[in-house]
Amino acid sequence: MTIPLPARIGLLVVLTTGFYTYVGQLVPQKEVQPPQETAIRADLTTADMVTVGRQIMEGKGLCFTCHTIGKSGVLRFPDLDGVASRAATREPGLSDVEYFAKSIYAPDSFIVPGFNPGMPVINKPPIGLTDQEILCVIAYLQTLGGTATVTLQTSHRYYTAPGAIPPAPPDEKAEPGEKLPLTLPPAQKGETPKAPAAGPTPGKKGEV
Amino acid sequence: MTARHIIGGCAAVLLTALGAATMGPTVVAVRAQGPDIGTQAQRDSGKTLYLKNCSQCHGDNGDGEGYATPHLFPKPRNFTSGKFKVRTTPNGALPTHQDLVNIIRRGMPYTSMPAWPGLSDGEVSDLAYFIKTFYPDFASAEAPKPMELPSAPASTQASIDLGKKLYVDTGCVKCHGNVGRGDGASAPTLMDEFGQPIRAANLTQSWTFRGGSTREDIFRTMTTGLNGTPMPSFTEALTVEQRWAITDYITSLSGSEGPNYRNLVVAKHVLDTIDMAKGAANFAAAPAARFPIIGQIMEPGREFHPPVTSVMVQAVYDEESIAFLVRWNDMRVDNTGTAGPMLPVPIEEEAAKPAAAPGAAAAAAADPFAETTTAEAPPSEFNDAVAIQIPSAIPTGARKPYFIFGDAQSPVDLWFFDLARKEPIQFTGRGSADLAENDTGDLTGTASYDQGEWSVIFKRPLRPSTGAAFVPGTFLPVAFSVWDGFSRERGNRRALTSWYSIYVEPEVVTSAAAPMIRTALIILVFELVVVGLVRRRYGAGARGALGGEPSHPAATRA
Amino acid sequence: MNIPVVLAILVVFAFLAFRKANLFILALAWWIGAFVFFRFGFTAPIPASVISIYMGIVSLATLAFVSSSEQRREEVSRPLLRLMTEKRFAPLLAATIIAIPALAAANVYVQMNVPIEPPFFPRTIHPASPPEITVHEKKISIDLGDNPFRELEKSNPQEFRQHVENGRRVYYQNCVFCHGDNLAGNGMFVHGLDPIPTNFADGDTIANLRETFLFWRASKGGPGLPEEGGPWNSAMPAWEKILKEDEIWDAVLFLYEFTGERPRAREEHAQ
Amino acid sequence: MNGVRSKQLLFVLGPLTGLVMFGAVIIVATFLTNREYREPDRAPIAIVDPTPRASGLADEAAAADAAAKAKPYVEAEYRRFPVVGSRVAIWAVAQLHLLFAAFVLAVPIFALIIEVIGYKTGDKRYDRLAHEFSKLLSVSFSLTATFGAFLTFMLIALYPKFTNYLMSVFSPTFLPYVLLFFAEAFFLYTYYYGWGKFHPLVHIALGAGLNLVGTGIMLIANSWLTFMMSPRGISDSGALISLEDAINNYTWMPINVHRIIANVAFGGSVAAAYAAFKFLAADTDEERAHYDWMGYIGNFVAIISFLPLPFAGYWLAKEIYAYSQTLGLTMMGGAFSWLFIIQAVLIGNLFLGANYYLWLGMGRVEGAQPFQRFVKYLLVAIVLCFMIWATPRSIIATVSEIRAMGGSTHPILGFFGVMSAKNTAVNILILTTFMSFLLYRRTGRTATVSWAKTGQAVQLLIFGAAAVFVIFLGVYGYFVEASVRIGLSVPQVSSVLFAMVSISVIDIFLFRRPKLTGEVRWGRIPAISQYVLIFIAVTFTWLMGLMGYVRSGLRQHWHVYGVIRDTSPDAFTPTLGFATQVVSVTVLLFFVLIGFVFWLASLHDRPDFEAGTKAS
Repeated sequence: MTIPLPARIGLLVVLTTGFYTYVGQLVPQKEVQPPQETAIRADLTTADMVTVGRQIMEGKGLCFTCHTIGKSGVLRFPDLDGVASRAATREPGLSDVEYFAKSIYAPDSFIVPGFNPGMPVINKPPIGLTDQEILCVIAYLQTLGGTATVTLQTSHRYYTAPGAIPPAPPDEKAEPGEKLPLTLPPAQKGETPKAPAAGPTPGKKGEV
Repeated sequence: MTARHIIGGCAAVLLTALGAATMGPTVVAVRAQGPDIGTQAQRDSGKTLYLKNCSQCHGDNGDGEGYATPHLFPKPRNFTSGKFKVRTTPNGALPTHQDLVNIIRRGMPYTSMPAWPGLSDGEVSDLAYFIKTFYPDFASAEAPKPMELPSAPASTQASIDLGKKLYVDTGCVKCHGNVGRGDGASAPTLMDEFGQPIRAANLTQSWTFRGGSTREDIFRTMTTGLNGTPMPSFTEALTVEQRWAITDYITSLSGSEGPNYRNLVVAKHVLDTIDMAKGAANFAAAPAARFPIIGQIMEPGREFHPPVTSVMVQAVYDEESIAFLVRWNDMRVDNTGTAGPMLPVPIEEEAAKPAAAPGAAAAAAADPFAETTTAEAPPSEFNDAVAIQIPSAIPTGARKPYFIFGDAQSPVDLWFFDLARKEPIQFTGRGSADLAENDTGDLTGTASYDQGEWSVIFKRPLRPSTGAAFVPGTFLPVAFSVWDGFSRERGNRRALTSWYSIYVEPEVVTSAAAPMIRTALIILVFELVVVGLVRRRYGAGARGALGGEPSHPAATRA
Repeated sequence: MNIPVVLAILVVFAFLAFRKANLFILALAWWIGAFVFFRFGFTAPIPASVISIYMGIVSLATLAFVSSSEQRREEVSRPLLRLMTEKRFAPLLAATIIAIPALAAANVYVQMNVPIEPPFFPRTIHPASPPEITVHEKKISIDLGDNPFRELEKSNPQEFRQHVENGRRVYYQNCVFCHGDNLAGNGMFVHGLDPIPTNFADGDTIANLRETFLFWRASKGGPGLPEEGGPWNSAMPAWEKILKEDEIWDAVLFLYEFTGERPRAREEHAQ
Repeated sequence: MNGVRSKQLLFVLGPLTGLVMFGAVIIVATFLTNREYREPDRAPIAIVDPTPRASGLADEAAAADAAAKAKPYVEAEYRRFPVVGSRVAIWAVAQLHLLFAAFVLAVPIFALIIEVIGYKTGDKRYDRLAHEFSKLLSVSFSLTATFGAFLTFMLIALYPKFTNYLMSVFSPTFLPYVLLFFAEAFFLYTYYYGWGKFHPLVHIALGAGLNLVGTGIMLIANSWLTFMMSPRGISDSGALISLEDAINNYTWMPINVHRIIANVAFGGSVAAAYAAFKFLAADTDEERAHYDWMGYIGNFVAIISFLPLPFAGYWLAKEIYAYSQTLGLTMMGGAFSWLFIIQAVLIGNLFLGANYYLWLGMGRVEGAQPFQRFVKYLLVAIVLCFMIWATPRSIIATVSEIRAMGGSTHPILGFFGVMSAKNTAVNILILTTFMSFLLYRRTGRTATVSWAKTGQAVQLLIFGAAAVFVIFLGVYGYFVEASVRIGLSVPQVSSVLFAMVSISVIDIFLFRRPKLTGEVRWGRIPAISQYVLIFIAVTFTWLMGLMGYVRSGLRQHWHVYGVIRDTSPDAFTPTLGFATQVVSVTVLLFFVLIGFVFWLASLHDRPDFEAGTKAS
């Protein structure tokens, strides 16, 4: 009873591919869904923003691909543990919110000593968080060693378009406009915001 | 060769250790002549150790009035009274030096007296010498002689039966209760000689015995009594054999040596619909998990020493609902007052004496065996109660609600059962100060009390109208609270567990038999094919090539 | 490394080498030896998933080695062929044929009956503190502050002793139930707690922490832990609800005094 | 004299012609595509003719227009492929196309190398080998083209919007691509059918041209797919700014180099598998000897070109990081990190298989016994490296195991999970395999040069020094910060490359005129070795499929990373288990088709039907 050669070779090929497929089944099986657009309602409280911010960091923001919380040893990226306690004093003249905003909108402008530049700009594709989403992330970051203070109305000077108005709350029907005062960012270089205040938000939801 | 050497060496070491162990008591016995109070240096060394380690509870003057005393129950020993509970000496006598050393070494389970394994033998001995200075009789009298404690006969069914009879006849039931759960008629009124309330030991939980849980320990306690407590010596009332018989009976009550605490209760699927009328019979198939209970000492209104030390939990589910059976021991039913998870507890009460029947028990303490209890303990102001707590929503990731009634972000559902009522009600908790009744009508329950044990059944739909669903094959955090009305527990003053898990075991647990047989058969067939092929090719009948390479004939081996 | 196991393996191999064992036996010994080494040779056990990867590699390598030359193939196959073909080995062969599937079936049984364990979530034991906390309406800087009574140690030892003594009282009235009489984290309620209370007497933990950190942990407790600190499982009370600020500082003094540790000094800012 | 010069001239001219043609094609194409579109000249529209018929026609047209307006044309974003879905369909077809394309590119490289060796050494065997192997070309070429066409149709049908976008960016490259395809066909058929019909040098020149054109085709196709991964030369909204930048994007060059090297290795391994098949099917010792030798050569080419492949991989990974940190970390730390454990298993198997084949091969040389005793040390080194490489970074463990380990990182294995250990392991693996080659080279020969002892000592010293240096850097990596550690792989790689080159050079001189102590008896090798060759070929193919998946899957929910988002139902990244299943199915399909190609090629050797019947 000899097996014909082509059958033997066929068997070998099937067994080999089968073995590799089997190896492939042994590793953790994780399906990565495309990020969900987190709906940010205008009436989010700061506590809600913390929760949403955490979700964004875990999901769409991809933050935990690089950053860790509460890990020590040789790190490739700064650990975010207690980051809020350092943020306010990192750069002179920047409050903690502004420091966070700057690190997210212009990540290479300040590099934590001992690390290499490498963080992508978060408000541009491929990650492309909206301004509101970034505010939520900042809210969560503030809880790491501090207390969240930002609201959806908080303004800072690093919005998507320099000199543009800060994000209007996306759902203006839910709340009358005057209840959500639009805080203008500190005017930079004497520029005055040109966009009409009631115009579309700088948030790019759905566009990317 | 090496193995033999190793075994030999081990044996030698073991023998030496055994020898040393058996010689120890002999040395002590020899020394026990005249007052055994050590040298001045030993007592001084003991004093230093005492002031650092012991005086916080036992007081600088040994009077049992240390910093911690107000919150402790049982109270720390007052060394100036000369009354020591755990001894080998006759009732009323002072302990031997070794008795003191032993108790320092081992501590007292389920009290605030810890074991001190970190101290050296010399240090423990020095401490014992120093403790003796608090009571002058140690120095003046002869060193106390230990009683003769005969070695134990084997425990038999006959001795257990005899013990059971003697247990009733001798009057143990009066304090310890019919089945030993410490729920005897006079149990609520017991007082010790210091005027403090005292509880009869729960004989079904041998691991909580203060003097140790071995048969020798139990026998010794019955022989010597516990000085200063209502527990007398039975040397006169009972013969040695009778005491061993009772010991055997008591040992048989616990069922296991330790509490075997678990961190998980498995809910089994049952085919029959859960019928509340059937009571505990619904839970015959479900394994029981014992969870440790601790006092709620985290939020104001603290309970430092809850009388309940553990709960037994079982769970089953059918197509519609899930049911929990929660059981715990309680010496008395309290259902004449109020109960509630939010009742206020004045902060002053934290340091007050533990529940006692004020002025009731002096007589009882004098004679716990009196035929008629002179003073019934007054009815309690608060009711017994129990609660099961689960998160209001199935937690994602590591984040769970705070284990004390939840927190603002993550609320919990509290299934609260005031045992004076018919049905449990549901609360939603967002912290111990923020509880709200939120009864959806989903929850039903029954409670019964028998021989010192509460059995409470909670039943709820698997998928309720609101709240977390129980999904087969998943884990859900679960926690328990127990209030003992007699101990004035209500509101935050209660006994609780931290989070444990309930696992809802899927209805069909795949049997291992089929995969086992399949695996074995596949391998067997494979083996037979291989052996068959090999035999065909290389067997006696077919001496052929060995390697089978087409290109070169392999050498055949004859 | 588990030295006895490693030694035992070495002894077995020395013995085999001394006896000039057959390659088949040697290969078997290598395989089993590798398994025993991976499974039992480490004090921190290697997870089963990794062991299976390693054993897969060892199996491949062993097979490759025994078949890598004519002589080796011959040496390995001889005992096997004899076992399978010679009559006098028939009982042994039968036993082997039955034993292997039986063992495999037993393995399947064991694999299917591992006890259920609740999910486990790791936590950061000493999470980062906030820069500042508010206790009894007073702002206390965790980063820059210090125990207000620490300086008394030098300036006024007598008053310092009083603070320590007060801390001792506070400890034994409040903390002893969990952290234990000897501060070793083994109080009478320990069996009901997870995570277990901190052991202050291990000569390591509090020596690495600043007093303000301890103050933060004591005053804000488990509910005040940041997200990563194993949220909401810790039974550490928020002592600010019960104790005064001074009492907490005193208790912190006592912890160091009793254990003989020194608190970690504040690190001077670089630059 | 004249003949030789003309030969040399031809040898130079061949590639030159190829180059010139390539350039010409590009220029023509650019010219054609850059031409402005002009309306063709037409006669002016006829003067209006006011007849009823015309108005009727106008009415009709208006009605048709209205109807058309009522149902406007909506451009489909996606269409669904039946049963398996669009993604899997595209995946499988693209994978098959790529495998055949790799094969079609690899075979000429391999054949050309062999032919040149044959020409230089005058050994007729090489020529025969090259010819025999290029028999497989024509069928595979048409299969490649078929799959390519299929792929294009599927792209247009299933992903119209995305395909339109790619066309809008890359349309100028399409014409050169097609023209090159014609050139490829020309060279391929002349190369194969002209075997032995031209002067050898002319023929070699044709081969060189074939390779050049083939590479050109690959470069263009690579520009499309690398653009999808690391787009460049476009505006924020995706409009083309510079075609040059779009082609020469971050990952283009590394992918080109990686693919060329991998193609050589792939060609070698498939040649070896072909030889193995023929060996096993052979009837005569002579045939066996020939195919044993062919398998050896194929495997040699495969493994030698495989050795630098990890370095090319590093370069690619570095460029990916350089392009986008997010992309890099998705690859190494995110969803794909476990894929590299599977890759480790495959590459470990490749190394083990290659070494094993060499050790088995020692059996065909007389007097190889003394070298056999080194085998176990080499094996131990390979096993250790393999283990380190396959140790996962984040270990899968149960709760009780984590508790027993004292945390989720193992105190010892934790060290093996990080880059320092992995780099060291792969470098040592490469060194060890190189050592196996060296040992094999020594079987049956003794060096006779006067400095033989010294030379061997120096070789050993270099080898040892390289190994020690690599390990030292690996250990050192644990004590320095990340930026330094990443840089350490460069000295590691260069020391290994230096060791390999210098040892080879010494070896060549060392064995100038060796004393032959044993003869190489081709064909005397156990059958299992041939199965190992097939196993290596399958593993190679599978590895290509797997790495293709990472490259493509890295984009996750983007068609063009950061520019065009994938909003189809297949936008999610599947599990690794599913991916390996798809890879396996395509690899099996490939081998079925390759089997068919082999069979077709073998028809050549059979006697013609008529001749056969006449003979019988």
